[in-house]
Amino acid sequence: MIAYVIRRLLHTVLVVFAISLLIFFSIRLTGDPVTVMFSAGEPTKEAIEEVRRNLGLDQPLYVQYLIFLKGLVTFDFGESFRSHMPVMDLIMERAGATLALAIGGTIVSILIAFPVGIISAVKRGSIVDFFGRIFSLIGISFPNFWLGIMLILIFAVNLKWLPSSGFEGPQHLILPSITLGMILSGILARLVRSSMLEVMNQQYVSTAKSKGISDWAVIIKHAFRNALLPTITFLGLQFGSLLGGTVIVETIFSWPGIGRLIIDAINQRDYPVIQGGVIFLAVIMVVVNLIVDLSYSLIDPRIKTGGSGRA
Amino acid sequence: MTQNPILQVQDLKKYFPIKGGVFGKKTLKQVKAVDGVSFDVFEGETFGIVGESGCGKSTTGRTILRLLEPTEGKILFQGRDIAELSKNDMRKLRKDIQIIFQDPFASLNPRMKIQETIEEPLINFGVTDRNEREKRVLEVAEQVGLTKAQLSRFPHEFSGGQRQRIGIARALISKPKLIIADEPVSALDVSIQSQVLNLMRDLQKEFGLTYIFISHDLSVVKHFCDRIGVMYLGKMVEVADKNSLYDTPLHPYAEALLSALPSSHPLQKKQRIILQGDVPSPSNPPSGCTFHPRCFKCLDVCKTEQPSLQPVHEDHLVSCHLYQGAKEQIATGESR
Amino acid sequence: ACSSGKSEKSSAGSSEKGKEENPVKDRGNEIVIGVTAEPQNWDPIDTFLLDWSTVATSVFEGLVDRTLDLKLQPGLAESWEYLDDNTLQFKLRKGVQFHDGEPFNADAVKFTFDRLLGPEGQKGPQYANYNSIDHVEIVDEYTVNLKLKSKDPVLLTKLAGYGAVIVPPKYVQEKGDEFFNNNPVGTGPFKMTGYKRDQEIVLEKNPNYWKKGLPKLDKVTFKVIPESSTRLAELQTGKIDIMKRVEVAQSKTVKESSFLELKDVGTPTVYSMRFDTAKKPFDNKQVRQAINYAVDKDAIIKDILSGYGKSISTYQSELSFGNNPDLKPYKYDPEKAKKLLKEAGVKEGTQIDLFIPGNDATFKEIAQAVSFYLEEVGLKLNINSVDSTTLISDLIPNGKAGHMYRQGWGGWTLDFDNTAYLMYSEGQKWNPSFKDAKVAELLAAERSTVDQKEREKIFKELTEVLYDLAPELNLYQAVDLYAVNKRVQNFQPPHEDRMRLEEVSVK
Amino acid sequence: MVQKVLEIDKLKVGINDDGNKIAIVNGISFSLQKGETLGIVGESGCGKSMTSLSLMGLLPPGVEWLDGDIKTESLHFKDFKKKDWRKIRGKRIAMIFQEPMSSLNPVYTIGKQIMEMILSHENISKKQARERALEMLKLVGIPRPEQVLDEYPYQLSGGMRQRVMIAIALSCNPEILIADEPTTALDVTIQAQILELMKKLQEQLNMSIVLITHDLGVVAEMCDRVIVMYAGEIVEEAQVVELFDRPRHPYTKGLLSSLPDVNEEKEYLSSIPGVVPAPGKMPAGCRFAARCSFAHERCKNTPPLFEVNGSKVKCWLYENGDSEAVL
Amino acid sequence: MTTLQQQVQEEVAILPKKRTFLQSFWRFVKKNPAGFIGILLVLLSVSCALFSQWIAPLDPGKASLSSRLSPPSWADDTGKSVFLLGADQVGRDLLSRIIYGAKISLMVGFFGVLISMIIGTILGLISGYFGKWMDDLIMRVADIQLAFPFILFAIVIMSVLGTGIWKIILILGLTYWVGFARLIRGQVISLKEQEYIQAAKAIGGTQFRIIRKHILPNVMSSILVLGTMYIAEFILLEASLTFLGLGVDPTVPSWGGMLADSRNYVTTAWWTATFPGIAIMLTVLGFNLLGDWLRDKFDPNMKM
Ligand SMILES: Nc1ncnc2c1ncn2[C@@H]1O[C@H](COP(=O)(O)OP(=O)(O)OP(=O)(O)O)[C@@H](O)[C@H]1O
Ligand SMILES: Nc1ncnc2c1ncn2[C@@H]1O[C@H](COP(=O)(O)OP(=O)(O)OP(=O)(O)O)[C@@H](O)[C@H]1O
Ligand SMILES: [Mg+2]
Ligand SMILES: [Mg+2]
Repeated sequence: MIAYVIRRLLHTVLVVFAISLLIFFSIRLTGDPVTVMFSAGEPTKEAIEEVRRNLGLDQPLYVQYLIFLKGLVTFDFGESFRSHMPVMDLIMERAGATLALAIGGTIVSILIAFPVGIISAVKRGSIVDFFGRIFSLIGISFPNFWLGIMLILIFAVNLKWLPSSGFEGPQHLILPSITLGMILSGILARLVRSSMLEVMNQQYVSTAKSKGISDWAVIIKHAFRNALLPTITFLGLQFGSLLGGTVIVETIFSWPGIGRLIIDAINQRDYPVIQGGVIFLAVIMVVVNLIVDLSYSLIDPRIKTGGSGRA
Repeated sequence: MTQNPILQVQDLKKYFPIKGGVFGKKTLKQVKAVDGVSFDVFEGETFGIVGESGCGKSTTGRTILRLLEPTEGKILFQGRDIAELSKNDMRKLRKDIQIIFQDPFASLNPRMKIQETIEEPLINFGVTDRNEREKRVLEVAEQVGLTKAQLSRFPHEFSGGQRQRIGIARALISKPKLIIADEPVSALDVSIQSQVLNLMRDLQKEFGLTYIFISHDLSVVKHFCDRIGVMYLGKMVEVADKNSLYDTPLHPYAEALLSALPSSHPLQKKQRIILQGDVPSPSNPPSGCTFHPRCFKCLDVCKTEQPSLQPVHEDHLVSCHLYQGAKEQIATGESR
Repeated sequence: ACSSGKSEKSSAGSSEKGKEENPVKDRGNEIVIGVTAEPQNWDPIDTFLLDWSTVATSVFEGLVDRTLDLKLQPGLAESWEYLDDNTLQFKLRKGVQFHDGEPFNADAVKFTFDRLLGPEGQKGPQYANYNSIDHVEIVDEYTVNLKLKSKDPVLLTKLAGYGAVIVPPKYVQEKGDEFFNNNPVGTGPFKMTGYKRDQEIVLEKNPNYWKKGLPKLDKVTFKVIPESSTRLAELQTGKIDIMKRVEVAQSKTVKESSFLELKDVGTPTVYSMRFDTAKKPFDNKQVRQAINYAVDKDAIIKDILSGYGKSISTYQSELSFGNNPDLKPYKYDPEKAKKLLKEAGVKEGTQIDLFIPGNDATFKEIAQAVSFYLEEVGLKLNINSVDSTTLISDLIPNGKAGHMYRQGWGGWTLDFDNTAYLMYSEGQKWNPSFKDAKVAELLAAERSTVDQKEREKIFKELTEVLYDLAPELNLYQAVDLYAVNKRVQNFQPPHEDRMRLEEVSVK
Repeated sequence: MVQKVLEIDKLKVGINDDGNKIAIVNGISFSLQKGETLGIVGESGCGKSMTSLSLMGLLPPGVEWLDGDIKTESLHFKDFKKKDWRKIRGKRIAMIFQEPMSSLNPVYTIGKQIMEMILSHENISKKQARERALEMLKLVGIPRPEQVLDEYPYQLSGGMRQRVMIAIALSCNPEILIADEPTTALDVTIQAQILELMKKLQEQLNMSIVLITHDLGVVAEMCDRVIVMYAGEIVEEAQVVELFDRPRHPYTKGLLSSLPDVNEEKEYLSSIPGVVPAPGKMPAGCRFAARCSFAHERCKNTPPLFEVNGSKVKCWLYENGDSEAVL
Repeated sequence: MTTLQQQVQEEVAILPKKRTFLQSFWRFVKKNPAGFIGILLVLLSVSCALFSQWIAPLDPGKASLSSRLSPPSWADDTGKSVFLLGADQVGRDLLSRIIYGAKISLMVGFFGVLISMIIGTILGLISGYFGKWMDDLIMRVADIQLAFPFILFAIVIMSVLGTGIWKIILILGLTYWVGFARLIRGQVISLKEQEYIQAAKAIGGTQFRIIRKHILPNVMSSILVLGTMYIAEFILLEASLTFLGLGVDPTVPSWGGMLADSRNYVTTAWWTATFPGIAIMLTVLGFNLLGDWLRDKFDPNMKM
């Protein structure tokens, strides 16, 4: 088990290293941060060179890369070109908002998808199934920005029930969570449904029924508990990418999340923030993956992580 | 019977590694699926392998065909060591050794027409002429009792028995010398089972085939085979002529196995030997004789020392400490 | 045309919709302003962002101040005079305090400029604007001399700019740059008491402000709301009082509301489609002129911008010093355009690549309109919408932005010098290809004098030359739209994003 | 001892596809007596499992109870609501399935799974239920029962799991145990263990067993009475000795003779040609006729179950009793 | 052995019941209402895409600023062009643009899926079939691909290769191969153990032949299912890219572009954003329903 975790972490290191290379060189293909900084004013060549020197951009690329790598090892991604704040601080500042949104979105998607998925599977082929599926698909049939704007117009502007943006009280979390949750729930409901269908064909469900316990006990305690496994995997991975930020939802709802931080950094070509942010995301993704894998054993006693079990 | 071995298996081992360690490269444990199996198969005979689930029957069969790479040991087919052949030579050799699988539902590609399935070996073995192939397919289909109309259908349109015929046709078309039949009838209904067994026997007569017949059904093995090997946990524990085995099983395991056979008539009540405990795991076999924890005739020596497969009578080999004495007698009396 | 600060009366709104209730009820003596972004960084020497000035104008002050009408007036300096060509003397205002209680005096001024011109300042983009200053001499506690390296005709304007606002020496030295970055302290009417990155900035009244009786508000909160639809929703629901950057498309909604007011103001920013004169057929003046004739700029302003834009004849706004009001924009004359194209030997159906930033929905509409106009004169326009940062920092500087590209330019000094020099002088970052001997000569001449009369003359000639050379298709001068809750009194929209809030009050 | 615990009356089970009914089990009748073991044999797909599942009200989705009834002295299963089913399942009729590997829920401990059964039928505390579960494990001869109680199914071998299944099934003292191919997936030596155990428990608890299998050896070993099914119908019903000594229906005969016998040496096995027709594609008349070497004109009509010397045979050959049929 | 009697029996058994076309059609509709709706919606958008020239009432590129933002109208009182669904920001007929937009959206979906499918399938097959270091390598590359932000990737690609619809297609294709690769890898790993693959090996098949003839056809159905779902996703992604300023040329009528660029008119000219929104929704819904149906059809228990 420990060996397994270590092995996975070593893989993470490899992936992170590869990403560091990729990110470092690819963003340097997309324009010059100093030019962006001088998008007004009177940038003489010398002034630009000066700034470039001060930011360390005049050094040979490999030297810059080595400096970046060195920082990486100590979790020091350097300072933002723009705000001159340590990148790590900028990321950590947003951890709360990001986490809140990720949790909110996940909860909404669970609230929608689990009942819909379960009922659809249990009543497979019925009218309930039909409408359940259509309903869960609606969420993924709209572009997310459109969905977000519509929710704002309906619930904030017209009905005046909820605030439309910002990161303040819990009520501010509702609309962005619904937007994210609707999108997620489409896929999730589908997954729940198909896992449930699979599980309900299993012999042990018949066994449970043959014990004379109630239908819902069979469905929830026996079928659903087993159908949870692929669902948890999906949710875990999805949660990982939510932590990485969902730029559009964050933008629409003025949510100070990591996604927006990175997108703004990309727009400003703020190299340290892009690099730090992307590496941070990569690590989050891999770690979440790992946690998801490890958490299997909580739900399914059969899975002892170790040996050849790597997805 | 002319004693001309077509296949000699010598000390064959197949271990499956259980990977672990930091880079997943270190082998933590091994499943000793086949652990030092030796036997000869003679031309034209049917050699049966019986044993409980997981004892390594299929693995033995597949290793002989090198569908699995052997860990150790020699497999001499007509004197040539298969284990040494290059991949490509092995591929060519498969013309001569064929296999029929247990599950007629899983062993046919669901998306290939029967015609294509049966034809495939010919393509692989370089028969380029389409008409020639078509002719051969028709020929072999007729031999196994399939009609021309059926050739253009897909497997799901066939019953289990018919599918097994398709599998047999596929194995036959390259005119092999040896066919390994891995539980060819255990997935079939009784009434269909006899159809297939009869067909296999017909074909054996017609083409002088040699079979290795793997099964866990003792009555079927008795009916179909000439000589039988009993496997337990990756090892051959007894090899004998069928009558000799069924009349006087020597190994306690074989004895228990035969006694566990359900009776064929309600009034014929047998004295059963009920074995205690379960089949142990091949990744962690017991010390000494691997059967000793379940053995009802267990001696002290069994717990520590591995017996080896030795002849007790002519054509009756057993791997058990009980027959240590007998073995010595033979060893002095016979010169083999 | 609209003059600055004039507000549109909502004519239809009240009668059509009836009176909606103003959703802002008990906010007290404070306002909330919705802005698109914030600069992340409050250090004045580190920024060039308009978003910085929107907020920081209320926090920091310079020696020189620019009124909402863009007139220079005394700021922290009561007066100034050129002692000689290279010495500019300032008399400082007395009794001014920084928000932390530190006194404002000559030391602060010297510290500010030492910092700006020293290693700290050289890391940021502002340094370049002030490198005509050599150093600052303290004469006495309230008198300083700026020693100049070279003549700088627009220095005074620049001193009203971001980089030259005065910062508190003790505070900066003691707390360090990073702390200052996040907790700025100046002498302005408001002090920053709260800052949540990318969320909000809270300003509170500076009770010791040197202008008596000001500011009127107790508190101003800036909320960062990047998406315009959301910003409008916040305004409609009363969560904010002032919305910065109303899209033209949204103007109708604002006008129809009974409790909102739309305010528009001309900005120094002008939008053009600039030609890459190195590329055929745009190396030919006739072609460039033809395109100027082919496009009906007035129609674009009227229909797409709903009138919120002003026509321009050269690449500068009417607010710019050097603007030549005698020049009238090229008339819409497709026949003439066709003729010119024919003369230039441009074939019917010639393909032209236009690059525009993908995030500007309004300009996309304009680009399409231009495309139709060009089609009428037989040219085929391919619109490439690209990442705006890539466009400005990579494609344009490297001449990879097709035959035409959109560029907006503010000319922050409000002097054509800035724009003309950067756009038409050879080798400049944003001038990939244009060169002309006459233009170069005029630019050099303009820079060698501080005599504004003389410069005006030079600019007049320069604009005429440029008008004829037509290095760009000049489209319009931008008009900024602000939407304001009617409870807010005295809010005048700024020409250049620098909101002045000290006079603002609420009903 | 002739006390009927269950009577199946013209049971018809099938697929109802848009009112287009296809019978899988086509009107079968039989009864089960107290303490007896009734074997049901027949080829794969002939409806054995559907019959047993309808006794539990556990027909899979898509398969419906079309007609007929199942009765005990006081109950008509036909009128059952969901709740009524729940009351008899496990309590009066319990079931074990073919696949011990997948019959237990992988995520719950053995103890929990046994206790669930007990708790849902009896009003006792968890602690008591746990003790009962332990008792049951001991009863079915599981080694180290205390530990096994807290282990998960994956930690047990197939034979042990089947024992656990038996323990679950018997934990509420059902009158009837339905065993649907309980040993098919097990090794011969383990099969012997399980069969032995079932025999022992039946004697101890005096319950009735319906044993479904396609292994005639198992039938010979275990059963008192046998029902032979073919294509959804009962073709023969007889005491077990009678069936083996004097199989009457041509299908039964074929079945018996196609089995290889360890004690007998033959070169070829006799075999029944052809395959079982698929449900919905049943020929009119006798369903076995197409494969039957005795088939003649009469077989175009469906034969009734003729009673012959205490056995029942669905074949025209026995229209006039045994005599005529001995050909 | 096999009697004639038996053969006749089998022939009969295998013949399906005869139904008229209408009967079987009605049966299908009743059994799979969702699938039917899905197919209908997909057919609708595909025919819009294929036959836009003939279906569209007006030229989607023809604009006049004078008809800018005309509301939807049926009446033809002035003899001018009638905009059934209104006109857009530059005065083009919305209905015609939506019809033409189907072409772009479906192109993005179809070709994007094609590219990712080809890459993903090849890599997934290699990874699953050969295993070992190749598997490790490919799966690590997949991890990297997943951890690399999509938008940044889009910006990088566009700044190297330029913009345009084909670049968007390329970006989607190069990003989403991972989904296919993982799906196929998983399936291949379990397929490899299937007896018919073993059989194919036993009868002397080369590896290439086994992959091509035995493995590929058997993963095809899952590929198809995922493909339809990705088509839906790509159509939405094109819209999101436009929202972020990385979309296609605005003269090109694309649903995503229409929707993203008209979001500020939602309250003042509702039709500009509503109708493209509905078009996207219906098409995406159609593909999703189609995908669901295909999945149920091929394998009721397929997991994602
Ligand atoms: N690919 C493999 N990897 C690891 N272990 C394997 C593999 N294949 C087989 N084994 C193990 O090897 C042992 C022998 O398996 P094998 O399939 O040969 O048994 P068998 O005698 O054919 O059983 P059955 O009667 O169930 O077919 C089993 O314990 C099995 O779990
Ligand atoms: N859920 C279902 N829907 C439709 N038909 C079914 C369903 N389950 C089983 N059947 C059909 O019902 C028939 C009888 O099935 P059943 O399981 O009772 O056979 P069986 O005699 O138990 O066979 P086996 O020995 O293989 O278990 C088969 O032809 C089968 O195809
Ligand atoms: Mg096997
Ligand atoms: Mg069954």
